[in-house]
Amino acid sequence: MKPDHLNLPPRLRGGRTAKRWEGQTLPASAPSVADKPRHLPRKQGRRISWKPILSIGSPLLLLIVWQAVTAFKLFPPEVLVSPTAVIAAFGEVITTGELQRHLSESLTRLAGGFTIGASLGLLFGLALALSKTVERLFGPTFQALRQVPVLAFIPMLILLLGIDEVFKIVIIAKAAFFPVALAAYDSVKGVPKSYFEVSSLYRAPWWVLISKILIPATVPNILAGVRLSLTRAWLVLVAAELIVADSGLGQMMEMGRQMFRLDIVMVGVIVAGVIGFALDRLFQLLQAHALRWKTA
Amino acid sequence: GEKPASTPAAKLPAAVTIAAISYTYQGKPTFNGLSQVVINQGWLEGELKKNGVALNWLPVPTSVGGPLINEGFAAKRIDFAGYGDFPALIAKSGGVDIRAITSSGQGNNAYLIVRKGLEAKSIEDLKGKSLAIHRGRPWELTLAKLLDSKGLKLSDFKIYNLNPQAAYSALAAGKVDAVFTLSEAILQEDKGAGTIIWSTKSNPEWKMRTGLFARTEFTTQNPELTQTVVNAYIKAAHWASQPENRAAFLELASRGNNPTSVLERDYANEGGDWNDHFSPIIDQGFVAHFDDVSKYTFENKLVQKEVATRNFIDPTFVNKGIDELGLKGFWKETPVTGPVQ
Amino acid sequence: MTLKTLNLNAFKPVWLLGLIPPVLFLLWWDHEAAKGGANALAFVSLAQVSQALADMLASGELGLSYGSSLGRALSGLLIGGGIGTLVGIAMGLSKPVEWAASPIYNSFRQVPILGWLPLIGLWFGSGDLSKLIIVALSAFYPTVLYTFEGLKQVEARLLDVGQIYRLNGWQTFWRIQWPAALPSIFTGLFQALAFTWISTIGVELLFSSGAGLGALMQQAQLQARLDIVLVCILFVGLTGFAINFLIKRLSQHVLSWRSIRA
Amino acid sequence: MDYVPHSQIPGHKSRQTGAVSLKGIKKQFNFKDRELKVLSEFSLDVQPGEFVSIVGPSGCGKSTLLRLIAGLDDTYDGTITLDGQRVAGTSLERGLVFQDHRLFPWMTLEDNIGLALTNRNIPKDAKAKLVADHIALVGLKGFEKAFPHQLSGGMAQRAAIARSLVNEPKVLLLDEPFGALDALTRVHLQTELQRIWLAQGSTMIMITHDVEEALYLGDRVVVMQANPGRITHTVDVNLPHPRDRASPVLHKLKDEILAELTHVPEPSNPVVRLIKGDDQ
Amino acid sequence: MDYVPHSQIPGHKSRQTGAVSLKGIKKQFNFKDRELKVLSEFSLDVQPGEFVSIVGPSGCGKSTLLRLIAGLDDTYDGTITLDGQRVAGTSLERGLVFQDHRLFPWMTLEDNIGLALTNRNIPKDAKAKLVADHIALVGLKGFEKAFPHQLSGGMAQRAAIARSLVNEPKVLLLDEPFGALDALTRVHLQTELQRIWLAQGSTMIMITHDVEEALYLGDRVVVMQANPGRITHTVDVNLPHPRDRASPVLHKLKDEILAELTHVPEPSNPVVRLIKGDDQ
Ligand SMILES: Nc1ncnc2c1ncn2[C@@H]1O[C@H](COP(=O)(O)OP(=O)(O)OP(=O)(O)O)[C@@H](O)[C@H]1O
Ligand SMILES: Nc1ncnc2c1ncn2[C@@H]1O[C@H](COP(=O)(O)OP(=O)(O)OP(=O)(O)O)[C@@H](O)[C@H]1O
Ligand SMILES: [Mg+2]
Ligand SMILES: [Mg+2]
Repeated sequence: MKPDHLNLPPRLRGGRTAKRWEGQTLPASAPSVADKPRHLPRKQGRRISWKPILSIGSPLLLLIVWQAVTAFKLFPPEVLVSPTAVIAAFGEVITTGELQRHLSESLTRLAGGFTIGASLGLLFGLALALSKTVERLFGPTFQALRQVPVLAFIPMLILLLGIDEVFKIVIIAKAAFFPVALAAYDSVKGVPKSYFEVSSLYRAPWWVLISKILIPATVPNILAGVRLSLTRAWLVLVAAELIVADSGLGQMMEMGRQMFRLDIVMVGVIVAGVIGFALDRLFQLLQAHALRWKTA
Repeated sequence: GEKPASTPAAKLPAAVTIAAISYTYQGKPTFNGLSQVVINQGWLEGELKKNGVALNWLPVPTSVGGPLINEGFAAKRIDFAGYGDFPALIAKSGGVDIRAITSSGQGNNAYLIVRKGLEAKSIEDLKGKSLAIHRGRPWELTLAKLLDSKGLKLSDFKIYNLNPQAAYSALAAGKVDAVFTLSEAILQEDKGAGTIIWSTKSNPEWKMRTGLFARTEFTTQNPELTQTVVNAYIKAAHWASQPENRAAFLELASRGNNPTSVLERDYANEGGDWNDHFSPIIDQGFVAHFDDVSKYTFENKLVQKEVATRNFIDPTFVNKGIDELGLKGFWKETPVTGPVQ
Repeated sequence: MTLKTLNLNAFKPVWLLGLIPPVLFLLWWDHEAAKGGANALAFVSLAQVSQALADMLASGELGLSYGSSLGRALSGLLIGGGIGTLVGIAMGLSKPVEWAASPIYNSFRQVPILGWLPLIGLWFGSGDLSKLIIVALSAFYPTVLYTFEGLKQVEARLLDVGQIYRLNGWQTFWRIQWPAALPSIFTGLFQALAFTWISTIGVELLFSSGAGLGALMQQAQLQARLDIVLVCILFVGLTGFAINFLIKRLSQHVLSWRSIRA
Repeated sequence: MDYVPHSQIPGHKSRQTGAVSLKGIKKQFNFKDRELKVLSEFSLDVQPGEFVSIVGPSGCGKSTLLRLIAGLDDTYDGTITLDGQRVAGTSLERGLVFQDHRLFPWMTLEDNIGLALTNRNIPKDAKAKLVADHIALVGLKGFEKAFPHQLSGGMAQRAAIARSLVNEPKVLLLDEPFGALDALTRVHLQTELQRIWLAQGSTMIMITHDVEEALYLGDRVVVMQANPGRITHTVDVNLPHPRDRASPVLHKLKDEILAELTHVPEPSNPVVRLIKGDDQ
Repeated sequence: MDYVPHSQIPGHKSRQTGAVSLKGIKKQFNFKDRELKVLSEFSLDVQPGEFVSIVGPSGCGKSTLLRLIAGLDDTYDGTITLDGQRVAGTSLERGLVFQDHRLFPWMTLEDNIGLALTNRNIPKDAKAKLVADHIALVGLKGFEKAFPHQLSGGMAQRAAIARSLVNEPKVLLLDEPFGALDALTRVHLQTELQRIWLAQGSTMIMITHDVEEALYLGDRVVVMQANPGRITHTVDVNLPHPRDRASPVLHKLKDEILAELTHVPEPSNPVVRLIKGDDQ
């Protein structure tokens, strides 16, 4: 190689270090030909990995602020319980076995209702997006019905379904159904025509069209719908447990509130948040897996 | 609501906030019981205004009334609240310093209604059957007393924890055999959903009691204001107690969940005079009831700390108010003087 | 697909097809109501419902409650959706913001509103402000999620073009990322719309009582006035449908560049 | 036609800037856990105002090379300089016509071309005029308001060419710009490109699969081979511009390059080997 | 090479089916409130097993035409028949190579090609073999697991060709299939295409901008003009296959067609008029 006539600092010269110059200021005598690079410096080597720091740091910070606020009694301790009190309450409901019982009840209901609701929602949303007839027949009803709270139909549902588990599962399934159906409908509607054309050219049967083309093409949006539907299912589960149940996380929280045990309510909040978060992470991993093709 | 000033007496708070169970009537909140009478009379607002103090009403829906009021007391967002015995006790036990300063009369009836077609004459007949109740609500205590008296336990039934709306549907649909609830049971009976087989009319001592509760800090810092509020409630009780106002009062009350016809029957066959329904006096019965409730809730681990009623009931304001308003002897009961022993 | 062969599309004013399911439903409903007995408590006759509708309209009760709920739903949608979009943009554009915000966002999202009630009551009272906060929160969650996802999906090959023409951060966002994410953002908006309606009704039961369809419905249920409940449902559903329709029109206009199946 | 020359610089190669120099470029992709060597020890010096054509087999790394020069990718070894300055990031001085058109589907043709001028300090109406002129230049008058999905393949490619030209970059990198064009349009645009190049004295590096085109336009034709991508041959075309397409010199050179391209490469090149082997 | 011929039918044009007939085709697009006439009174009869090349200016409606034949668009006037049957919707009998590759970005190369076989009743391993053979055919061995964004432009185009061939359609429609390919790969794939055509006796309609290619492969070359798209000229190439690229007949025909293509069209053709006008 010819001697470097560029008068650049050594680390800016060729070789393996090539990728390092980005984001560095070049010497005044050798102004960069580019306008200033606009990207985050992608430095190699001893760089700090901010991701874990930030993603663990931010909840931690929140916790510290919470503890501080309660320690200084900025709010009445009966209402804003401190993290330590929550931990104590947590220990209490664990040792009495109450939490485990409520949680397993809730999770069973959630699993049933959510699975049924989300999968039916996916199918219905796809049918709505793919068939003009289905869309014309059910579109308006769907759009109106998805805005109506299930709360309003409780007398009818009780009459039809009774008040046992079926009732709760149906309510949760209904809640999970709509966000997924909408997400599937809306994002499949947005799939470029060219994809349909290729599929039609090879006369791909509808299940291939759906599983190999439409779903991959809309993974992020449909999964976002599934994630929302999980949130809603959680929410409605708790609400349903308020209406008819003796057990479940929602019931635990509601009783906690009735009994002015806000520490127990907070335990419920945290458990619900953590479990929801974990389930949500699961979907994110699923999404990352489904979107390998973007980064592979 | 505004927080009251921390320095006593000299500085009055900008506003007094009273929370009470309310309903929505023609798109606007209508309060339950005497609070609406207080509002209609307008006397309290005028009195407070003279002192430059505003009056705020906080309407709370019945289904979440207890928790909302308790949290409001804890956050010092409300100063007074009219609500039930059980939630107030829970707050007190949970460290919120409040006390009962008037009674709202003899209390509310609870009913046991069984579904159509079920041959049950008494609670004993329901053994092994399904029974719906909304757990944690004040009338659960009444049920507990009823069961105790018959040597029964909750586990003798298939208990469904249902909120009232759901419970009535389930009853009508025959999905539960019985519901234990408040006066709406009469309405359900009228609609043909079931038959009432028991009520507190046969055991008035088990009725759920309500009263006006106040934040202790507020009452000690603003005794005059507190007295004004209490007087307003005594005046309202006085108005409601007069037989010629019966119809008007029932009309007000019918803006809630129950039509007048139901209320009439709820108030019927109670023995005693119409005016005794609204006695504000904190009498032996009232105190005994709270003693009882306090013991029961603690023994059944519904609350963590036992509440000493003597710190919880303060009849001084109501006694003074009755004197001031010249209403001594208007209501029959004998007032308790001084803290309960 | 197979239904396509059912030549229903030849049916002329095709939008009338959409009326079939609700009409069938209503017929079934009236049939059930006519059976009497326990059914009469869960199903009321349509005649009763129309009577209730007329009464409520005449008394002005419906107008008042409806107006109040509609106002709450729309302002919640506007506030929650607006802030949600901004947060979604911040998370979508900046990795550090994403890393810091996403664990908190994703776990808070999962907490049932019930858990927040005491704290919201503590901080904001139990009046209209708290109701609005919860309604806005329900619009906030979906908009964040969809805005974020939409921005994440922007193709690198298109960003390359922006780089070639040296678009600055704002230009890149406004000319490339935003339009590319817009379809997804609209999906979020549609989701948010339903959530705000549902939470508007729900929140009226959780905080101080006052005007609102939710309060009306709750009380009607206790009074066993199913006719009133149904009138409320009708209004909730139809309004949701109408707003949905308007947003759909807007999206069709804004997204007219897409080459999608008709 | 009212097309106005881009710049007022008269004569050819009056600019003294626009020298592109690549030294020892190595580039690889991680591909299914193995490394795919795409460019290896690639070096090339382009004079200011020179027109270099690049020809080479499919997949030999031509597009990758242009991306590196454009500054879209900086994960490589070696140095790339423009007028002695190390290339870092993109710059308006270096224009690029992508192999696929990459028009933004949500912008009209007009807006797509206007995008290239976003960061140029020109009055609004001058911008509009520039855009209109370039739309006319590539024969798309009447389609100003069309969205990309309403254009034919060739029309989209022409729009992409217009977008890169409107900016008058010092160095223009073209990745098979005329691939989807019919003979007539192609000849027209070749002529236009040459005229603009002569007028502006800009440096051009063009990838093409049409050897004739490479020779007609290029001062030099660089022949690449694959696995890894490298220069195997460089042909200087010492004819003045504009040239006669029928010139026998060009014909001779064409045969030479085609022979070079179709010469059976060493077995390290699986792509071409398979193709040859196939040709039973 | 282990490539196995697609079908066992020996000899050329043994199939008696594959006749495509277009009669009075009119096609227009609604474009900004005005109608854009794209095809007008277009008629063409293609014999079973014939190879027809289509050349014409950019935007004259060639791709639109192929889409109509493929059955992707049915909003047109006139009739299109295959063996006397009116064409309705798509069919595995009519294959199409799109002008843009249209590989699915989330599928590997292998899966993209395999997609064409979803509806074919062949055992799984036979399918896998077919796919592998066709990947080899287009010289993409080693890239089976690559995603489309990891392929170069020409590689993606070759993958698209493989996808359309794997299916052995009775009628194959090709929209500039070799546009992005270098000379060598192009020649190889032309040869392969011809071999497959001869072996299968299928009908082929190919759009190309390379007149030489059109003549080398086609039994007939159809020359189109734009605004509206119509046939202005048809050239029969009465030479046996495979042909000698250097044949003087082909050269003569090429000059004829190029002359036709570059002939100044009537003024109703704005696109080409502008382009000509530009060429000062
Ligand atoms: N993002 C990527 N990841 C992995 N491999 C890649 C990527 N981009 C390109 N390649 C590989 O790099 C090689 C060169 O690609 P490039 O696009 O530069 O080829 P090319 O010379 O432009 O070919 P063509 O003439 O077909 O466009 C190819 O083998 C391709 O598979
Ligand atoms: N979806 C569409 N909407 C409106 N106009 C369209 C649409 N598709 C194509 N066109 C127009 O139809 C005309 C013919 O397009 P087509 O793609 O058939 O051209 P082509 O002959 O294939 O050209 P090229 O050689 O450039 O690919 C063009 O003017 C184009 O603008
Ligand atoms: Mg390339
Ligand atoms: Mg085309």
